Amino acid sequence: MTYIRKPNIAYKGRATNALGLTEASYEGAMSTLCAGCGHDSITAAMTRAFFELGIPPNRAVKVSGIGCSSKTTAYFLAQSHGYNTVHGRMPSITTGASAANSELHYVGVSGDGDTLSIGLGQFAHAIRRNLNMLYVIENNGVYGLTKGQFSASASFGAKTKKGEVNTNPPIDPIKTALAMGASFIARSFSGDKNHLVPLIKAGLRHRGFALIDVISPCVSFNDHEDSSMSYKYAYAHLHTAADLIEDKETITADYAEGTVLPVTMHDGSVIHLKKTDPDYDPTDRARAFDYVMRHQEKGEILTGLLYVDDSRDDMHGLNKTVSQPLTTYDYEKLCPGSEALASLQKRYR
Amino acid sequence: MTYIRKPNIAYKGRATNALGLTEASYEGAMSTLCAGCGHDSITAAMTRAFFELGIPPNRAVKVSGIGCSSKTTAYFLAQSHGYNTVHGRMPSITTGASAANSELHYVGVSGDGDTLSIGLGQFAHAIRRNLNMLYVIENNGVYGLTKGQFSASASFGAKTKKGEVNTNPPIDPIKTALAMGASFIARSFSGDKNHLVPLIKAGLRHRGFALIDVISPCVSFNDHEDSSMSYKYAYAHLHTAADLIEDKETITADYAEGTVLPVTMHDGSVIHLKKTDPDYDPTDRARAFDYVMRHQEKGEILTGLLYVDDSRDDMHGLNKTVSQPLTTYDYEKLCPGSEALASLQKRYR
Amino acid sequence: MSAAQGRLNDFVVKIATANGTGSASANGLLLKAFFRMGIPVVGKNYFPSNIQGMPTWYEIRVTRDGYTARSGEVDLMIAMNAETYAQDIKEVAPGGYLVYDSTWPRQKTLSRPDITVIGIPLSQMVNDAFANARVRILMKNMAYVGALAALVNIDMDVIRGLIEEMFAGKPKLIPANMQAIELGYNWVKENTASLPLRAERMDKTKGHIMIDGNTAAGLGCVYAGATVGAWYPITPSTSLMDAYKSFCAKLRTDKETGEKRYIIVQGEDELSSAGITLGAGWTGARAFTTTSGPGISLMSELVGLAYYSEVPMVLFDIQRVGPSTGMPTRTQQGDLQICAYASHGDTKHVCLYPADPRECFEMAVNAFDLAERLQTPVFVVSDLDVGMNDWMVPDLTWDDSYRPDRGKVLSDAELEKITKFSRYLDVDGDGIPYRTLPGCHPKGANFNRGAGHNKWGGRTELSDEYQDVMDRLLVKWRTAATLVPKPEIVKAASGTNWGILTVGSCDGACKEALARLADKGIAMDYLRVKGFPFSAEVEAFLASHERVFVVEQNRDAQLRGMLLNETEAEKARMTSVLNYDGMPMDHRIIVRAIEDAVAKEAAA
Amino acid sequence: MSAAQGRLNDFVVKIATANGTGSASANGLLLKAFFRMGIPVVGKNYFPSNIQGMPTWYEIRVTRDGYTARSGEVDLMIAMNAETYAQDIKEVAPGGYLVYDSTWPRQKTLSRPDITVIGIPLSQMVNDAFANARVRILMKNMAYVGALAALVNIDMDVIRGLIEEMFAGKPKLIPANMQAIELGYNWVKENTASLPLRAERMDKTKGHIMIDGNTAAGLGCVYAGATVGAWYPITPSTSLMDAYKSFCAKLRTDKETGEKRYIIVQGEDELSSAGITLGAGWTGARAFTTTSGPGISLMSELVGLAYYSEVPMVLFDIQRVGPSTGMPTRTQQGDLQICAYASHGDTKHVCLYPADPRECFEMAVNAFDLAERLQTPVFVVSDLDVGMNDWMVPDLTWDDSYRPDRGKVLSDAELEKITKFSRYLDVDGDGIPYRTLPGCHPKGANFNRGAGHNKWGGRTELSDEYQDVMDRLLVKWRTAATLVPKPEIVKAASGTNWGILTVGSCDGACKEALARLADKGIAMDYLRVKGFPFSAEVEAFLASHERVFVVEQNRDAQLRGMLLNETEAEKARMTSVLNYDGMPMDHRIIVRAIEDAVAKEAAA
Ligand SMILES: Cc1ncc(C[n+]2csc(CCOP(=O)(O)OP(=O)(O)O)c2C)c(N)n1
Ligand SMILES: Cc1ncc(C[n+]2csc(CCOP(=O)(O)OP(=O)(O)O)c2C)c(N)n1
Ligand code: SF4
Ligand code: SF4
Ligand SMILES: [Mg+2]
Ligand SMILES: [Mg+2]
Repeated sequence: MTYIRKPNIAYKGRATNALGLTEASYEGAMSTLCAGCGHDSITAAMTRAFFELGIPPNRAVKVSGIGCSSKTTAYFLAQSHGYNTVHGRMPSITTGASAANSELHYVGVSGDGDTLSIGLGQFAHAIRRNLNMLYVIENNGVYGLTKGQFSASASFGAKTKKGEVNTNPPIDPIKTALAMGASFIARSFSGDKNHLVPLIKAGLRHRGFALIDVISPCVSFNDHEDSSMSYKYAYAHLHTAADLIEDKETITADYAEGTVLPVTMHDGSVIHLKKTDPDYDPTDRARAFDYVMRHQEKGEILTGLLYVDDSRDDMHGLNKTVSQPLTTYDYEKLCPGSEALASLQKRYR
Repeated sequence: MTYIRKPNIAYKGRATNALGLTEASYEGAMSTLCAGCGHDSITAAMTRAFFELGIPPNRAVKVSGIGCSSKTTAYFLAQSHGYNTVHGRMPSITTGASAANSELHYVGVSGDGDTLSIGLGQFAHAIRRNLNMLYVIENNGVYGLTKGQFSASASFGAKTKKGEVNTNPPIDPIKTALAMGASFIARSFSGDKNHLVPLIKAGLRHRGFALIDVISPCVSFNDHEDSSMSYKYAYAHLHTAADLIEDKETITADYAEGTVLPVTMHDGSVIHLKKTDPDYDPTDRARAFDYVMRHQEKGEILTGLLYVDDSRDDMHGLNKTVSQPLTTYDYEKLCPGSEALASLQKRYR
Repeated sequence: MSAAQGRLNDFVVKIATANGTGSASANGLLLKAFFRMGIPVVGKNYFPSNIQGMPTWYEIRVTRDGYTARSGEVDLMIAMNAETYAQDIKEVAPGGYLVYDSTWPRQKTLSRPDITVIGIPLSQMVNDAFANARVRILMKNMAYVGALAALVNIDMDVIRGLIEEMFAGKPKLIPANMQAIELGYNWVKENTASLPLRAERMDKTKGHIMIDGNTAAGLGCVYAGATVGAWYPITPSTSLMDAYKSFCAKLRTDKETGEKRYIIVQGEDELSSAGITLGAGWTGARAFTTTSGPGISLMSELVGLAYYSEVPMVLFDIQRVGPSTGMPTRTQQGDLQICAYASHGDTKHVCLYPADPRECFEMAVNAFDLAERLQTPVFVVSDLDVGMNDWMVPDLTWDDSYRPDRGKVLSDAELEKITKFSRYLDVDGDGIPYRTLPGCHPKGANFNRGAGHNKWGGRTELSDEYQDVMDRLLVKWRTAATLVPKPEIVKAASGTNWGILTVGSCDGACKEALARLADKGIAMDYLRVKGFPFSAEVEAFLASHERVFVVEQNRDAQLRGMLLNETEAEKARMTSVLNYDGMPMDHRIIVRAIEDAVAKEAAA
Repeated sequence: MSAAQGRLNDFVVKIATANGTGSASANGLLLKAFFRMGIPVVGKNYFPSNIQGMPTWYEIRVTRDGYTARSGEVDLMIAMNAETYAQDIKEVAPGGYLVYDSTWPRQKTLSRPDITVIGIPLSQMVNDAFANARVRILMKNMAYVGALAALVNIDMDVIRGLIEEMFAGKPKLIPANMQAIELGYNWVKENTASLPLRAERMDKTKGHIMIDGNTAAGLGCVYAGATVGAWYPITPSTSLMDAYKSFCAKLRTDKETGEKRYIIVQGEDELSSAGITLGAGWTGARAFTTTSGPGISLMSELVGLAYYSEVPMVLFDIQRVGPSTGMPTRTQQGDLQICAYASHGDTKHVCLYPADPRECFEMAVNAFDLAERLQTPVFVVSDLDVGMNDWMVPDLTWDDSYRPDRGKVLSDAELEKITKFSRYLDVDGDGIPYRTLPGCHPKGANFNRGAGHNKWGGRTELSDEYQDVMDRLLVKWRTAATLVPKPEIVKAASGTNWGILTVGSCDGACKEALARLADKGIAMDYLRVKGFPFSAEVEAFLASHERVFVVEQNRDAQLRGMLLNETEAEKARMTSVLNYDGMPMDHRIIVRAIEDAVAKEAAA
């Protein structure tokens, strides 16, 4: 990978990753979002996660829909291909991209409007196919780019700045993903980079559909008092169900019995979950659903890796596609040729 | 309601309902479906339920999408308005109809393809608005009208007649509805009219969104051996969680303690649920989800009224719409008139 | 025309700021100030698809002659945004002026000998006077208001009046704002002379209002008696439903109970909002949806269902720059053809084309009458320029004797009488069948479908039965041509067989072009299409003019294409004048095109 | 022409049965029997949108002259469906024949003096011979096969051969089927004379196959090297993806591992299948989707994204009768304009129009080359008639030297060399920019968007940068006109300045009409459009013919509209000949229209 562009001016120190790249090689264009927007913190976490995993930037692909959140794919991984598509269709376009080239790392960035309103059907069916991708919802409870209407994730009774009240119950991406059978389901908060970065890394390593619902306050339209998506509310109501422990050294006796859950990934490697609640089991879908609901009833925002099953086949596994990416297949291996054509026409006589 | 057309030839005996109508007044055109199609039994159950409830036929409205299932709205309630719309859009069109006239009884008929594939987003958002309607999915695991492709409700590993294998996990309407927050969730089987009719009646009486997922075998494309949606499979794997008890007389001591659950409807009336499993609670969403999953894991088809909450406001209640249907409102009460227009223009100077 | 001469009440001021700095209210205040001085104005907002930080511009044309388009020139640039300084200084007309914040040095390289540059230490003055950071940002806006007032001689009493209204709710803020305004005002008075660009009271705005088309259209929906609004947010249509909502909150909500005589449903997407509108229309409500290009694409299938099953619905398309996401905050007329022909198969749709906010109000009402009379979708095809910019129009008026035309809906009483109801029979020969509403007398029960049907309303796969209905829809189409609003026609003073034909927001620029051309001795007749299908007058105009310039704001000459498809006019007669760069049309483009043509004719 | 005279190898048999009774295989067998006797045939299937029980018809035209359209007349009706007996007997041409099952009495009222009615106790004979109910139903079909064989003199050895192939898998069934066939055959031989409608071996089918267009197109996708197929089931397009799937199962699946060198994704709807196709095309696969009208409406927004962000994708639209759900099992050309202009804003799309299955095969391949060369969506606009009916066409052939044209894709090696990659620069002056694929050398990294962008690929809201790209797309459009297949042109024997211009499945009927008109001394030139944008030859044909009859299968003259929009041709030259009742075009409609025109000319 010698040809990855090195940053001219090296800042943030000279720290380099396995590929000898600094974090700057994973950055993107200047953000045009509002100062303080939660989305920008997620962008930073993305940069960090790809840097730490040492994924060659040009092996990553960014796809997004439409919205402030969807714009952020331009703000990280400048050396990756990106596609800022149309509203709500990121899942299908990523499905096609992955169908064509199974080898690249696909990260889809979406918003609560982009995913839970116009894109709900595509979101659900990408889950159903266990599409091998990281799907990040930058969830702020409003339509930011269209100036603050309620989205489907706005909580019942929520008020806009202007005092309008939301009369619809929310659609919860976590419960939805649990019901649709997703194989990796996490929630985090844009304000907590240390919590978010490990989740992004785990999601990228997961084979199949990895969802991270990130609460990401909109400072322009949904960060006021009595908003349940504000920084203030989030900090006050976060409840971590299960943290990812980064370096194995720290997994020592100082964790109470049963609080550390090792999860084996398809590549044989193991990630360790530190559970705050011993009898919480992130491998039991029904119990996860129950657990999430109980905490919601208390008005808490449950974060962490809430459900994981890394044993399932992804779309290509289920389809039995050749491992070599279809885009790199020689035409000669795809075209049956003139003789085959002649013989197969016999049955049409 | 003297003007309801009486059937010329009265068959099925002379039995009449509260309106003095025979069941024939609730029938529709001849079905053009395949002989033995499960959908036709649901049509019969619809006819019976509306007849027994004594709803004036012209106060009912039938809306459907596209599919064999969606065709059935033509086969009952000939004296009601019906709209066979386009694929997957029945929920939004019914939302508009209900928005315009809150007084009519809306029944939406759909298929597993119409609802769980192309229509999933609209289905979920109709639930979210707690639209006051009965929503029936005639679920056969395939696209009947397009000749038997797998639908999103086909179980993992299911085989077509030709031996093709389904590689995708199913989307379960029940779990989906639970996750989306539906207020009335039931499942039944087209082969069991006695079970289905009371559910349809309860669904029609429910204020808000009432879902009935009816397993309805497709004899042409999905009734073969090793189909998990065949009559044979259904009969063998049905498990009733909670039955509706029609006449209150039968509610006597002969039911074990705690097995009969009275549910109060918004109109004050009470329906009685006979639970087969005492510690099953159809008013606890999380436990319902768990219960449904446990039985699915056993390959059972759980039927009955699985979740109910009749206390919630429907779309109009949430919107605070006037009770009088908007369609019948006098224009005079809607137009502010010339004086108002003159005065409100002051701020534009 | 050089900027400096005889510019009394006739000049353009453009203000360059950054998005989210609160300059909007300052700019609106300036616009209103001229208006209250009795001088006709045009306000155009060029904003980015962004919430905070990106460059944004507001352009005020002061026009004693009451033109309604942009002039295309900038006489005075208030360059508050260093980021766009280079671009802004370029745009000033020769002999024009530029004001910048001299608190910070500007790039010398960007100086222009042919304009006058005035540096005012706005930030410095404001920072000296105010402590709080956010307040400083806002007050800087007020400071340039004051400076401009002094430069072009705006009446300070008028400004004070506006400030007092603006802060009627928080009177405490009035002194600070006036102080900021005076900072700018006084600096100019003390340090520089006022400009030849001068404002002076006149009497040309009485009986007029300043309003945007979306607000007017929303109000029109209220007056039309629309009760169901279904939408999905999208720029530049959002403010239309917002307006409907706030008017209804005031005018359609029971004071005591808070009960609403309307319902607005924010759909989960445009397929949903179209479906809701269609379902409500089918059930008998006056229902509408508001969207822009991408939404129209998504609604296509349902529009086809409404056309073929003959259900009324009203769709507002506030056009923006396409294709795809395009430039959501720029204007274009790129959806003319998709609105006219949306959906697969043989479909044609009734369209109305407002040219200003007053027509938005009137056509909104008309759209519901036509949709119910014709039992078909009706598009109100507006655009960002008409919908979101500030237009001076005559007061909106209302005839209290107006009653909605609900079209051919059979009552229960009528149903009692008839023996059998047939949904798609052409009883009256106008191609319009009778319909019934859900909940009606059972005799009127009807099963509607998007699948093949015959004239009795039954399902069919028989060729002749199918074709019979399709042909009757063409009869209805011809009826529609007699019902849509007739075009606006302006005859040249002297007879001519050349004409300009246009649609919607090109109107102002065309009329200004007519005047300029007349000055140069080029006489042109004028026709502005107001509806589709085209009425007989359009056909006649085309037939009676040997050369017609078709002016529109899209790349592919979509209006011309529709004229080719739907009229007898031959191609050779029609010359396209196109502008599709996202800026509102201005007369110079039209004048240039026609002068070139004249020159060619002469050469030939 | 009367039915009875000189009908050797020139007549039409129509078989009326009920859906789901297994008659399809019997009818296919009959078609093949004629074909194997060396006689050209045309097979048309008129089936309902239903799975079981509704009426269905199969029409076999035996045509020694090798015409490819339906004749529009029925010489021999096999009326097996009592439900449609009345309609079926009406349809028989004067002097023709009708066979019915005399086991049950027919309605006497429906007799016709001008035709010969033959009652054969088919059910009775079959019921006597076979016990099982389902078997009886199937054998009744075989019985009418035998009867027809005797009536028109089909070679029984050919039939036996076909039966043996049909049941090669289950040889046990052969005797029973032959027995049933002989029941019908012998009854006719014993009880009636064979008809003047006679089949006799000839030698006109060698080097030909009988195939439907969807099968051929699916095969074309395999040969084109398409690896990603995304779809959502819809009649009449479903069989195209089914064909691709079964060919891939055979030809693209590793014998040992079972690994697939292709992937087919059944989307949850058409928005999804379009998105999948687009995403795969963007990533560098040859990807396609198959749909029909309603799907095109739903795909519009994504097609616009592909057009503007310049991503290759191939869409097969197998047209059916619209609008809306319309008649899903009837044919029409009602999507010509939506395919050409799908989506909001200024958009135009490349289209190919196959006229028969062989062209479906060839154009499928061509579509991928054009999509990648031009970096844009390409529609293969077929219809139910071409796609699902049985056509006799010359063998499909393949040039093994063919290699896909991947267009201007920069390799890593090329990227290494360049200093900076700009996505939308018109380097070559043909309007086609260079692209890179995800995963490429980082220098080629590109951020694609449907929002406004400049020629370097950056986001823009600047007028000139936006317009620059829009104008370059027009340059690309002109390039496309030089790359699409040239029209088929047939000159009349004698010179003429009248012509017929048509598209797609009208071809056969037009050519038959040309022959009939020539018989009557009316000479006409012929042009069939094969691609959009129209190539220079189309322009030339229109320019060189004073009168052109534009033949198409839709109500609104959509092809004519496109010609008006995109060529110089004047309206007055073009006369529409339209057929849109859902039945495939037949020559009589065209002949009548042109004869009328000739008459009018004479009168004038
Ligand atoms: C088809 C379509 N409909 C509507 C829009 C307008 N639109 C742009 S962004 C957006 C919502 C974005 O909300 P979300 O996904 O939550 O992103 P956020 O801005 O909140 O980060 C909408 C409705 C569009 N671009 N396309
Ligand atoms: C937009 C659109 N896409 C596809 C179709 C074709 N189509 C008709 S019915 C159907 C599926 C029906 O399946 P389901 O809803 O399960 O009904 P069923 O026939 O099984 O009762 C499809 C895909 C269509 N009519 N419209
Ligand atoms: S509007 Fe909200 S979501 Fe959008 S950039 Fe600003 S803060 Fe972020
Ligand atoms: S195909 Fe299947 S679903 Fe359709 S009518 Fe026949 S049995 Fe019923
Ligand atoms: Mg959001
Ligand atoms: Mg189904």
